[in-house]
Amino acid sequence: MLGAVFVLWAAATITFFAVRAVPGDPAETIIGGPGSQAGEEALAAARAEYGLDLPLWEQYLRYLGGLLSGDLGTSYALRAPVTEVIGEQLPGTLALALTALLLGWALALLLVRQAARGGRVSRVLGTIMEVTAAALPHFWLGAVLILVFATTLGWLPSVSTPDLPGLILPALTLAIPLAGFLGQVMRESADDALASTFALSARARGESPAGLFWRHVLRHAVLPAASLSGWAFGTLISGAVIVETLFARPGLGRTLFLAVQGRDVPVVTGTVLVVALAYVLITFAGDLLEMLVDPRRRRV
Amino acid sequence: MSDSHGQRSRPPEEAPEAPPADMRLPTGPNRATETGRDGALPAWRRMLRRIRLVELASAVILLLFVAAAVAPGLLAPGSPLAVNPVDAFQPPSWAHPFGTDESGRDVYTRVVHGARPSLLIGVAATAIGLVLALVLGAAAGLGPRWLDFTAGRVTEVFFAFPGILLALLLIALTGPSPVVATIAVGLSVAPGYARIIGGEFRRVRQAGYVEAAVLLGHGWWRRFTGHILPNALGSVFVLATLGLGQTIVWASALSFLGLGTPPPAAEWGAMLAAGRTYLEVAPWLTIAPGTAIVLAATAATLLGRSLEQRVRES
Amino acid sequence: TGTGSEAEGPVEGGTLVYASGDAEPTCLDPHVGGNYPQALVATQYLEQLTALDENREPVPWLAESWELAEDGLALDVTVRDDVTFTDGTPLTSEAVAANIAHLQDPETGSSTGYLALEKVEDVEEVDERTARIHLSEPDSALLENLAMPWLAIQSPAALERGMEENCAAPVGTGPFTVSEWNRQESIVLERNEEYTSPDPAAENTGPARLERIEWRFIPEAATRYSALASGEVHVIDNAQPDAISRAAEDDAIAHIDAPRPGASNRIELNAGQAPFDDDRVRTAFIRAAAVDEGIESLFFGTAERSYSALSSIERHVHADPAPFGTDLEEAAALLDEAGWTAGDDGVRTKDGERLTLRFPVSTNQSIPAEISLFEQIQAAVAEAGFDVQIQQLDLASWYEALAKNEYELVSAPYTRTGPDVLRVLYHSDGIEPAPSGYFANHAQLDDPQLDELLDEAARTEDETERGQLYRQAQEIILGGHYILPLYDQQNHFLHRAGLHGVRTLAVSTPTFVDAWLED
Amino acid sequence: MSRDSDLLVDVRDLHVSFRGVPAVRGVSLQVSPGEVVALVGESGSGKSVTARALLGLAGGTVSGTSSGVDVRAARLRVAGVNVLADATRADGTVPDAASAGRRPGSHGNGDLGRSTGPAREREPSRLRRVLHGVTETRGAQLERRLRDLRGNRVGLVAQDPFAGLDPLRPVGREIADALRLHTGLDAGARRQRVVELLTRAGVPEPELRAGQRPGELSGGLRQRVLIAAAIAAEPDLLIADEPTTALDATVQAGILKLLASFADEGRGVLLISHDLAVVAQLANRILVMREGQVVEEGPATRVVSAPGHSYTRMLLDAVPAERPRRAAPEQPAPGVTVPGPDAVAPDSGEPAPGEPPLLRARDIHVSFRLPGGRRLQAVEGVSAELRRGSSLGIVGESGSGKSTFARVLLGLQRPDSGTMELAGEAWVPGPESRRRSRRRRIAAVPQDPFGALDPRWTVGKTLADAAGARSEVPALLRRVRLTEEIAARRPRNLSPGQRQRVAIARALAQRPELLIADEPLSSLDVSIQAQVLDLLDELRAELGLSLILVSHDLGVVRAVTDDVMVMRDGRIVEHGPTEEIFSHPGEPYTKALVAAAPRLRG
Ligand SMILES: Nc1ncnc2c1ncn2[C@@H]1O[C@H](COP(=O)(O)OP(=O)(O)OP(=O)(O)O)[C@@H](O)[C@H]1O
Ligand SMILES: Nc1ncnc2c1ncn2[C@@H]1O[C@H](COP(=O)(O)OP(=O)(O)OP(=O)(O)O)[C@@H](O)[C@H]1O
Ligand SMILES: [Mg+2]
Ligand SMILES: [Mg+2]
Repeated sequence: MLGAVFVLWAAATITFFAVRAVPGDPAETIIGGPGSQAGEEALAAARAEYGLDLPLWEQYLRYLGGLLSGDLGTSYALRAPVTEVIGEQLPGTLALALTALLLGWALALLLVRQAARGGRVSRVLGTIMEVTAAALPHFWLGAVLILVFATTLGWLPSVSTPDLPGLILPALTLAIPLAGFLGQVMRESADDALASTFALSARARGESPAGLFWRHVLRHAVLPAASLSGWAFGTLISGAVIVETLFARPGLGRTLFLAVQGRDVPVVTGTVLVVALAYVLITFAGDLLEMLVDPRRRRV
Repeated sequence: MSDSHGQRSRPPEEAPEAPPADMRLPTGPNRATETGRDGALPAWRRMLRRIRLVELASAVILLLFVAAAVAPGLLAPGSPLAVNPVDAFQPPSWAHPFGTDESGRDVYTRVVHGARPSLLIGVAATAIGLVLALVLGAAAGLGPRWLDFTAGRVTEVFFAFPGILLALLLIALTGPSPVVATIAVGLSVAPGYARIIGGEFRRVRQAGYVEAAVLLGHGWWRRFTGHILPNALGSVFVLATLGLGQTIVWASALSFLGLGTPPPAAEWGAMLAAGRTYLEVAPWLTIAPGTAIVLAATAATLLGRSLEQRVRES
Repeated sequence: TGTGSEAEGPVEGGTLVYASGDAEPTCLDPHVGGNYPQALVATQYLEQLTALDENREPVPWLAESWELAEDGLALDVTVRDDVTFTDGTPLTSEAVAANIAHLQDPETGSSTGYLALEKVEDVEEVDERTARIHLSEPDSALLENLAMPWLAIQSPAALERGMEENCAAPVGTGPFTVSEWNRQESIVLERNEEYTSPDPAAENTGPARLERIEWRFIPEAATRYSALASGEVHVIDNAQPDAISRAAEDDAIAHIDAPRPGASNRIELNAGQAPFDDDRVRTAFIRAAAVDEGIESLFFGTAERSYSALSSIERHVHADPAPFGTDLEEAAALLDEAGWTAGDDGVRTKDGERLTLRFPVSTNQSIPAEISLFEQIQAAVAEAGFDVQIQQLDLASWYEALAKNEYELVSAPYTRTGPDVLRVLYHSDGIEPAPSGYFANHAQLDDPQLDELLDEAARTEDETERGQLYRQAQEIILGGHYILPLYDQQNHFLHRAGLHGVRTLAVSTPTFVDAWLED
Repeated sequence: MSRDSDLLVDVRDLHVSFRGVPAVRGVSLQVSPGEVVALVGESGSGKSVTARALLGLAGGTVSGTSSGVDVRAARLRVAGVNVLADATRADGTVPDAASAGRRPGSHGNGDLGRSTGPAREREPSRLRRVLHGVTETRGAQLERRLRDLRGNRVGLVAQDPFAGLDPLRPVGREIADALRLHTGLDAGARRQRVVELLTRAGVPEPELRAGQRPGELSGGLRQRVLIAAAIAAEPDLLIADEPTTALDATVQAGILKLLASFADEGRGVLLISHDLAVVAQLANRILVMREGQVVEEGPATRVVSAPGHSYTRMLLDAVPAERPRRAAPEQPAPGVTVPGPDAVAPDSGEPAPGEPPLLRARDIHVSFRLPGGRRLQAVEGVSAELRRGSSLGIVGESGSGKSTFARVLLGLQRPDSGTMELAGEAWVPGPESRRRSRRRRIAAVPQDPFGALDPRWTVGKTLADAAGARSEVPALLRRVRLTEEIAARRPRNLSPGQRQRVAIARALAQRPELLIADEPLSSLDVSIQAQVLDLLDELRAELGLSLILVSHDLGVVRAVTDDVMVMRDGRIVEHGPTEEIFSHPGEPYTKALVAAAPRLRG
């Protein structure tokens, strides 16, 4: 709990100062974006309104004070409370990231399962598939998926829509590379489990290869990957920047990207805070899963 | 210290005082093969026989890439930057095996010359990520409680940052360059690696053989380098070989956002990002560098895994 | 079958889906800031006092008529009496005064509109319908400028609401009203049923035929085109060259090429510092930079080479290919003469300095084809010994690089109505950065004779005389090798062939007053 | 004997090799219903591989991971099922023409299971595997038939109790799996049956244990869980590979009774053990294996009373209980350990009167948390003292806290309370840094040697690391009766007995003053046990080595230790000089223990 608060605080602080350290005047963002031709008066007015004329440490303290009362500040560019901006964008991104996470897991399991059942050739093929999947850039994969499933086949919309069909392509775009990575991570432990004496016991008990996989190997394979859920979520957010752009999906990733580009400090820090919070929650869920699977972790 | 000494006295194939026949256990792995079907072959042929096709193929591919990185001019004598607008968007042909790009540059030449910067990004970013992760992971997985706690928090803060944000901030701070992209990508993959490595350390440190080393009075460092690291390294290895492809691709995502390796450098990620504009009119623009990335990563992974398996099974 | 073939005439109703590739505006009120994406969408719900006819002469729109004082220091604008804003406020002279005041208020943070009203001192409400604009100096560009969406007339009552509300839903007199804004996704525009003020070129006199416009933001060009091709959207802007060439083969898709007014798309050479303070080096650069073939192949024949500082649609445009011929040998000779000697790695040096040209490129402003063209120029001039360093930057960093004078080459679009844009871009006043660091004279052209010509032109109401002055000015700019014109600022729209009646207005933004959809 | 078709196991000329290295060389073996057949023999002689081959699992687990295994036989039928074709398939092996030529075809009984054109048959299967990565349809059918065999008609108790259970699953689930696979019981019934089975296998508190994971159970408990899982589906044939190595005498007796009752019900038992006493008690027939071959076979009584082969004779002679205590008790008088202050110290010269004992543990308490928050008191107020040069045995039922106590002494388990001193200096509790410099004075042989060997290190490296010099490795290996060739191997490729000897060699390598050995001999055949025991005696004599020995094998304890401590439920129930306790056990529990110890004769 305390750890989580620390993480949130540190993330917000680092972001706050980092964005401020970046060249570019936030006041310009406030009055019409970088390169605005506004006069000194306009800039001064904007600075005063957002407290940018105060010393940095005072701005920081004010920001922290705001945080404590649940106020993430006001976006420079959007002129709306950050909580509102994020509140609008979060559900879409969460839906996307979680769908992709689940899909990625499912695909990874399929890959591992496939490799666990076959001989060496299929293992090599599996590895190739996994590495290939892990090395597919989101922007390329997404474009190809659009080309195939939207433009050519017309099965799915190319522009993301709020309904399920609109979610499929973006989620797949995120899930496939993730699956490749998870699959590779799982493979290692899956191999060890397959070669173990308890697997022999299970086989000697009459367990089928499939049963062996689902009842024994899977648990061992899932462990290292489960501990990665939080991190996977993080990469999904990074990936969301690209996927949301590609599929014209409203969401946090794009908000973040645009905010960094516009030096919109409150939105960047706010988004980081939310992502950090989501990370903490998902890691917690991943740890729970891990503990569920592996009682050895419970004691530590 | 005892290593040089150890090399000499290793496989006791011809032990001076062979144990009495009735004490002998089933013979070592080499012996039967020798007397068996391979018996007549010279040693090097026997070595070759054991090399698996996968290993061979992977090694050949990697060698090619390394050759391309070291001496690109040998494989592709032309200049990767030579534009020729008249020749733009040529599909693959004998003159241009991988076609030409939007400025009429030869894609084959660019892919070959791209090996060095791309592999450098891949290797360096992965190395940055891994080293950081090893430090964090070791602290978290092995250190005393307070260090575990601190490292754990640091990792988490790291994690909580979407990797792309780190990259964007860094680039905004210093301007885009391959070095910054490499560092940014390295930093953003580090937390994931740290997590895996930390978990692996935690698993290994509870192992019986680590206890055995404690019993021998070995200090932390010796236990770490002798047992914990090598045994945790399996997964690190996987990460490293995977990282090669992944980091190149992450860097290309920065190029997609217009923040990667500055044009017109022939770097695979940047080529991918630039070529995606013409996905439909000139698919070869992305297929060629994409295949290069995948091949390099796959070959590294397959070879690495295969070698690792050998070490484990020998 | 069915209704609404071209022959049968317009159909009522329907929802048009527009996909914009531009960045989503952060404020829908184009007074605030003032960039092109704002103009695009604001055209649908806001209108201006003047419009431009096919000769780009100002003609009445919301202003019924105007009269310039003898001394050119006051302009009486009379607004129409039959127009009300969509919040019910009637259009009066007070509205004109309130809008100009709003634009000039520093709190608004207007940049484009603010600059256009530089010479306006104050607005007097002569009567209910007549506003008298007092000027500090005669301003021949004012009526042209009033046609820009960034100076659109909004309901004074709505402006009172404060910035946040006004940004979310500005109130004007346009054919549509803002009904919903789902950030990062779409803006929903509903038909204004009481619409009475179509622009002078409109064929439709009443409310728009379309019931609703869904204004979507689809930043990725390929996705945008894919959505158009599959019929998910009806219009896309920022159509990329390859998409346009493909669309030409598709009967279901039509193309509108509407170059933006103002400046042409050009590379500016920073003459304010070495090495481009030397005319010979600039000339050498231009001699070495071959662009024609690149434009042909990269733009698939959709862009035409420009030899002018002004957009080809502007009045008084002067194009001259003569200064832009290419000749590598001449380039080499010029550089030799200027003291730049060839180095070992092909890059010339002088006093130990390499002939390095920093070229910051904003990824938000340059499309991939354009960046590729820059790369080709980079390769071409390398032959002559120039070392061009293209730096791709985000917009803020890009402005930062300019403000710090860390560039030798730059390509900056500038959209505005009328040739007065030359004054903004090449008057020596434009070298001095505004407090925000912004300055428009990137070529850092500091020529008193040019300044005089541009100032004079801005004061001159007589079109012929004005034309003369601008021509002379352009001759200086082109002849001095300060810029390398490439093509008009590209502004292509693709739309489903089933959509009819799309036109563009003063700054080449599309209007859908006349538009209708076959069903 | 009964007709061939009735045989539960019918194996003729079985050969198994790993990557060309033969492990089993021409074994023939029959088991009839109602019969207990024992496989005894040297460690590493191929007993376990033979047993696994009966289930088509010679190479270990599933296809793909165990390539390089070659199984061939003239006949391999188990419970009426021809395992052979399946065995080859399930292992993913495809015999190649070259090695087929070397197949010893000495048995000309015309039932050459795999020689009837296997190459023709298997070619497509490989092709398909390449294409689909799945076993071909026919192979799948056979695999299904084999699966019905495994667990249902044949139960296997795998050898290593420490690795035989999935560390991530409650042990009750493993047993329930066997029921799920082979009976129609519903979940509730299965749960109930699991408890019954655990009870039958002698597991106390079965409900609680069923919910625990292997890591929370002592070695003996795990072994009983494995037995329970093997008998769950009431198989016709039970293959028990060293089923009692981790069990104390009383529990062992119970298990042996269980096996006997199994045979009485008309089922077959194939028992693998190095404990000749156990074998003699139970088996009808004994096969003695050595280097992959059967060197002697015959009725149990005959083999035990009149061994034909020299190796068998050697085995019998080596049984510790049959030897006089202390084969060569040159000088050492028993160094009394039990807190009798007047005890005389042994060999290492007269200790100075005030010299503290080598080891003194006082009032050690250790507890573990159980699922559900309860605490288990694993060690409860145990004290012990050990004089330099003397030896202490710890016996007691499985789960009584012996290993835990030993781990406390080693400074590996932090006690809840209590202290231990090493030669008068504080040892436990305290930071590890304070122990480090003295670590080499105490060596340990852990109960789970496999887990204690770094899988990546060769045996040679492990030993050299402990000894500090590579040059000592060959000598160390010889001392524990391993060939030098073992030095180049990794633990994974050793049989349990080989691993255990490596663990012993490592402990000796550090030249300790005190050796704490937890079941060091459990996987060793008696001949090697005897040699190792002799070695320990030797070291005690030469170097004044002190010894704490945890063992179930009362014979061994009696042979080696001066004093003995009997533990039960974490407490000491009795302690005193070994001979005294064994000949006149005071407590009823000790009495039962001593009485239950199997004897070779009588
Ligand atoms: N999977 C394997 N790969 C390689 N060699 C193996 C494998 N399994 C067993 N062996 C070798 O085969 C031989 C016989 O092993 P096995 O396990 O059958 O011995 P054992 O008679 O059961 O010995 P112990 O009494 O020690 O259990 C040994 O030399 C062992 O090292
Ligand atoms: N890490 C642990 N967590 C929970 N319970 C444990 C743990 N380790 C041991 N126990 C329990 O403590 C008790 C004593 O275990 P210990 O291993 O000391 O027994 P043992 O006497 O060595 O038995 P065996 O002869 O079977 O090896 C057992 O009930 C065991 O289940
Ligand atoms: Mg065995
Ligand atoms: Mg124990």
